[in-house]
Amino acid sequence: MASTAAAARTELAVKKKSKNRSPLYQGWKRFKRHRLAVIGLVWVSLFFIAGVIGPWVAPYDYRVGDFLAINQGPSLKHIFGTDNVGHDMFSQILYSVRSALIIALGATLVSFVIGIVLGLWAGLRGGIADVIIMRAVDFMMTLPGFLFALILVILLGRGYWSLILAIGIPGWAGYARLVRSLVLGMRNGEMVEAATALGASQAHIARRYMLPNVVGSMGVALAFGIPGDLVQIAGLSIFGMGLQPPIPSFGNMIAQASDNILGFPWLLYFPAGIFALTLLSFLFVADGLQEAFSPKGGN
Amino acid sequence: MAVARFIAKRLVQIIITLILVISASYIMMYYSPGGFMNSSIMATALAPLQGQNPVLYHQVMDQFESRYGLNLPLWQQILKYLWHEFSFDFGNSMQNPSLHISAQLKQTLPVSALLAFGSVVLSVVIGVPLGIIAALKRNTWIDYVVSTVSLAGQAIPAFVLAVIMVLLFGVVFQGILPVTGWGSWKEMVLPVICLAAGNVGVVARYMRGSLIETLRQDYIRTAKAKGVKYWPLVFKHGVKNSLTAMITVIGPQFAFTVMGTIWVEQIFAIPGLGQVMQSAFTSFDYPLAITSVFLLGSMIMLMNLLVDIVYALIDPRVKL
Amino acid sequence: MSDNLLLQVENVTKTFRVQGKKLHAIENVSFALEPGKTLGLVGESGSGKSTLGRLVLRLLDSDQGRILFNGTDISKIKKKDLRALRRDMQIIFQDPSASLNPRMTVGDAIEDAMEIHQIGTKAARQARVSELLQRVGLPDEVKYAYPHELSGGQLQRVGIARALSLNPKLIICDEPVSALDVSVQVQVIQLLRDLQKEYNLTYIFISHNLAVVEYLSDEIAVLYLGEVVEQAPADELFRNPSHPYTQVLLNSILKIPERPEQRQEMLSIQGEVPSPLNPPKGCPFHPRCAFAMETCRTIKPEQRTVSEGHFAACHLVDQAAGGLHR
Amino acid sequence: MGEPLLSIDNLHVKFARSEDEVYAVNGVSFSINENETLGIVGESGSGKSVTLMSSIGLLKENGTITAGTANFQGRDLLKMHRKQLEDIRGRDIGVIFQDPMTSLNPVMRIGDQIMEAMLTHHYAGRREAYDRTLQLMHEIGIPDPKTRFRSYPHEFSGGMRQRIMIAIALACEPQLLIADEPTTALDVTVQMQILALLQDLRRQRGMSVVMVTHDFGVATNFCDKIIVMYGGRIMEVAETDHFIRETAHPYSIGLKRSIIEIGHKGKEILPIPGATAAITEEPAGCPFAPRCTYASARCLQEVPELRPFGTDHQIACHHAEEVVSLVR
Repeated sequence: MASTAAAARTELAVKKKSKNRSPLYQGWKRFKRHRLAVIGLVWVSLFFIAGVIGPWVAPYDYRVGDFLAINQGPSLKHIFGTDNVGHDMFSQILYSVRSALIIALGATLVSFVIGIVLGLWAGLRGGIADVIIMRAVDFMMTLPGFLFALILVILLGRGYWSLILAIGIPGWAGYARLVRSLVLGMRNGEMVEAATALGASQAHIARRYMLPNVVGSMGVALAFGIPGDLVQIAGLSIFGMGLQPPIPSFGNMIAQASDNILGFPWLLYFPAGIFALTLLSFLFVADGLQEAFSPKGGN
Repeated sequence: MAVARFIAKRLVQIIITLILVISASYIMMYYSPGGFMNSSIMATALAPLQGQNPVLYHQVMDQFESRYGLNLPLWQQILKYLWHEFSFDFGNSMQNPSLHISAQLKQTLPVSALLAFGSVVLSVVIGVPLGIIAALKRNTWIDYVVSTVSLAGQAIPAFVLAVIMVLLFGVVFQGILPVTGWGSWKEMVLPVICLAAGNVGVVARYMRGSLIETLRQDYIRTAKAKGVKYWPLVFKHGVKNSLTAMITVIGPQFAFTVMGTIWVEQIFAIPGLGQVMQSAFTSFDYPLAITSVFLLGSMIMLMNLLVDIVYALIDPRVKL
Repeated sequence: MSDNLLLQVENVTKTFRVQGKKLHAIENVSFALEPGKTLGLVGESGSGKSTLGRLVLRLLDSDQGRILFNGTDISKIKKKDLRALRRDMQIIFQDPSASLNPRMTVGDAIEDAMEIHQIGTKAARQARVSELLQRVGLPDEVKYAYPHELSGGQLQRVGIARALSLNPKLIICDEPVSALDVSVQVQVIQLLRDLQKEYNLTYIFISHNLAVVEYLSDEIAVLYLGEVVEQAPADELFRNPSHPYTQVLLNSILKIPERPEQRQEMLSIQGEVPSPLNPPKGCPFHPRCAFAMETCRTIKPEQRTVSEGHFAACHLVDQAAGGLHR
Repeated sequence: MGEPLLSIDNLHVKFARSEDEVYAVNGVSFSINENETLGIVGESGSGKSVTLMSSIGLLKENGTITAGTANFQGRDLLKMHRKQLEDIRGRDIGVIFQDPMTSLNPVMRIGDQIMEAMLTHHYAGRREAYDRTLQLMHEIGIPDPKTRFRSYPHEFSGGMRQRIMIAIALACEPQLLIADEPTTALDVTVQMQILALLQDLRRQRGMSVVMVTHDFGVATNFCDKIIVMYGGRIMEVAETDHFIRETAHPYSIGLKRSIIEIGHKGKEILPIPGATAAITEEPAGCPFAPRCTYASARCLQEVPELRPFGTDHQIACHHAEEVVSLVR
């Protein structure tokens, strides 16, 4: 018996317990190699910080319009210039970051929660529940979420909460389908079979076996989801169904800019530029996460 | 033939989905606070008349309600309405009752369909080769550029790009391409480019991903062992297999693009379905809104059906 | 047959629904197992040997038949009481890395089994993990490693340690060594044999490798298309194979010749294993059997005794002659 | 025996991994003669498959050939341009791979996949290639070739797909067939069918076959000559009869002793201690030394070269003579 222990020892050079061997750390190492993802992460964090402290830092109150300085180009007083009512564009953008974040995160959360619940239910329970939920997913997938959002906005109105629900509710199908496929893949796999053989309850299996292996893919889905919702919010405003002015939002600013683009182009540069850069950063972060947690790349 | 049976099954599914969508929208609008679907709008508009000449007021109201069948019980209203929708008799717009909806949509639907279809075709025609090049030249600067550009394309929404286009071709390069209106093919160029920008990225990234994955498969090594030359290997074995994965992306992309047309039409002032829908929704004109949802939905679902059939033709493992 | 049987499987049948058609995975299988003994389940892919293993553990529910473990019919009891019984029955898989959670260290994976059944305190469990790792021949530091850092042989030892952690009575070994290199294979097989002696474990050893099954098993059952075509004590089966399929199996195995003139000719039987979606009528092997007669095509042969404890499902088994007339 | 068909000399292959490098092949030399079946045996990681795959240009992306030559019909395959190699692969050298389930193109008819080699090498016109494909399909045992020509791989079993692989490899009547673990993924009865088919086809065509396998039983019964490889080097080369009568290398002996066969019940099996580990530094001395019970200091520093050991038998071990006397 001793010979096998000795033999096993020679093959194995296992270092002491250290955090730098966990799959999470391996994932982070792969994420860091994706330079654009890191830059994206920096911008996204800035965007979040702006969202939180924005209103206190903003030089001007978004409601106050300086009638003497209507439609001025970028200047020391107004670094991003002013719009046709004299609002300082820089402050407007800072406020819009907050409103965009609140709605986008809220909507993504709503879609995510509904998606996870229904996805897990369909994946774990199977049978009719699975069939019904999957038909519902197909139904939601046939028409673009934006259409449902429009109808919901009419029903619920254009306040923060109604916009969160309007964009959030139609967005659940993607997350549900992803969770269901992940759960189904694992449920028939040997890892869950082995845990069941150990006598683990379904709750224990879901918590300790399924969840840790789902988090990665969910993170990627969320990272793609948030920019999607940002676009939906702006899209609603362009359509005239978004946040009602005077609450500043990227959609309204871009819509306003497009009306008098020929005269005052800077009205477009800053809001559209920052908005696009933010979307791009989210996508880079998502791309980096995919690289870090992609099943093809191993864990 | 299996394909015919498959199409019939799918058409039934589409019809059921449409019925559900329209009934759901109808019910939602009926109970929506804006008095959207009952005659309250007309009642408020005619309130002064009620005071002066109640008889005339009631006559107009009855005539209005019967015209739109508002006095029937709800489920009957829905059935009647569904019957009209599916027989393409869309009735009249509520906002300006004289205007016949189907006439209005006859000119606008083809415009949006053309824009959406054009942009999907463009994104495939450009996206697929880009994806192939990026996959073959993996981890070189070409791959880096294509991946970054396609991500950027995805990041800039159609409406932002549209405004930039208006600025560029309206101010800087004035006169080369018309920035508003609709008529010859010239007006189509800019909007289609704006719509396709996002899609090209998605198509290219998917194509790149699935081709890289396919070229790692064992049957590619078998083809090499047969002495198959480089390009036939890449196309006959590599691309053919990865097309199936890529096609599944086209369906949802078409739905996404159709939404894009609404915004782009507004910025480029193109008389498409988007414009009609926008005014219908903002002014609570329910017949026009529901009909546009009906048309848009069927257009997207028919496109998805087309994608599934093409997928089944390419991949023999898929039994219809 | 002594009565203190650990496991009795009686007329178990299992079918799956596949695209609307019925797949006959297991057809009316019966066997019994005494404590401390090993039953070898041999058969090619599609024979249903893995499905049978999972039926015994109630990871799959059988359509009919009884499975008595220590006297209780586990195919009928509710899921909740089944969990208590799980402590006594465990399983080892062919691909150990697929059965371990990639996000859990090896130590946690072994400890999790005890945590599920709230055995002992945290410290007691940690000690038990070290003891188990040492027992299966792995150094103690392995408990900090993640599955992707270990070799196939080491992962299989972790799988065994985890199965042992609950002091089970029965362990199903589903092709435990097929994916390992030759030199590592032997080490794991010896480990399994030593553990059986030390803890009086009962094994059901599933494999397509007849030699390994012979080496470890006291009794062997040969499966073809979901049915047990022959069952006998190990040495009896190899000395006197009495079912045409068992004979074909034995002749198809290429041994390293002792002497040059013993090199085997490549002679093979015709045909392929029929699809379990529509198994042939009568004896499942008749389409490929050299001795097939008209009765074989219509009537399904029942188990006939060849000698004490040796059964074969073949019309040609002539009880008197003690096996097939060649 | 004429001039050897393929002779590989001093082949070295390295693989670059994210953190380190793996020395897969560390100086391998052997040759294959006409109308001969050579068995290359070894555990995983021994470099047996890499040796052959690199010689015909099928090396994975992260692999590089750092030294050596591979002469085939007077030309060095390793120095050839991709286009020239493409002409040889499929026409003069056929290849069969291990896993039939993934080695065929799922969206291409099997008839076309067999015909493709012939058309690529202009071996025959389209009409003649079609007839030849049907004939080949019949020869390898596919029922009703005319209709099955249009079937797709997913409609066949593992055994049938391996037969199709053989038809693809033999389409242009190659002189050499490389079989990389052709029956490892198959059941034992199906394995016998495939080996029987390969043997008949080989005898009819006088074709040379190189069989790469980890299964000693398959090698010693199917092949005329055996090469045992470990850690990217050749340990022993012998005619099969000599190999059976007297295996001389400690690794081959240890391996034969550790294989469980029918009739070994109750016999004590001695496993070789430890396991094969990837070589990540410049190899010095005999690769098997760390696990060899007869290893001496010399084995650790000096690489044992292949040297004759009786007729038709070569060995790469400093202490072969002592080992054999101890074991006899």
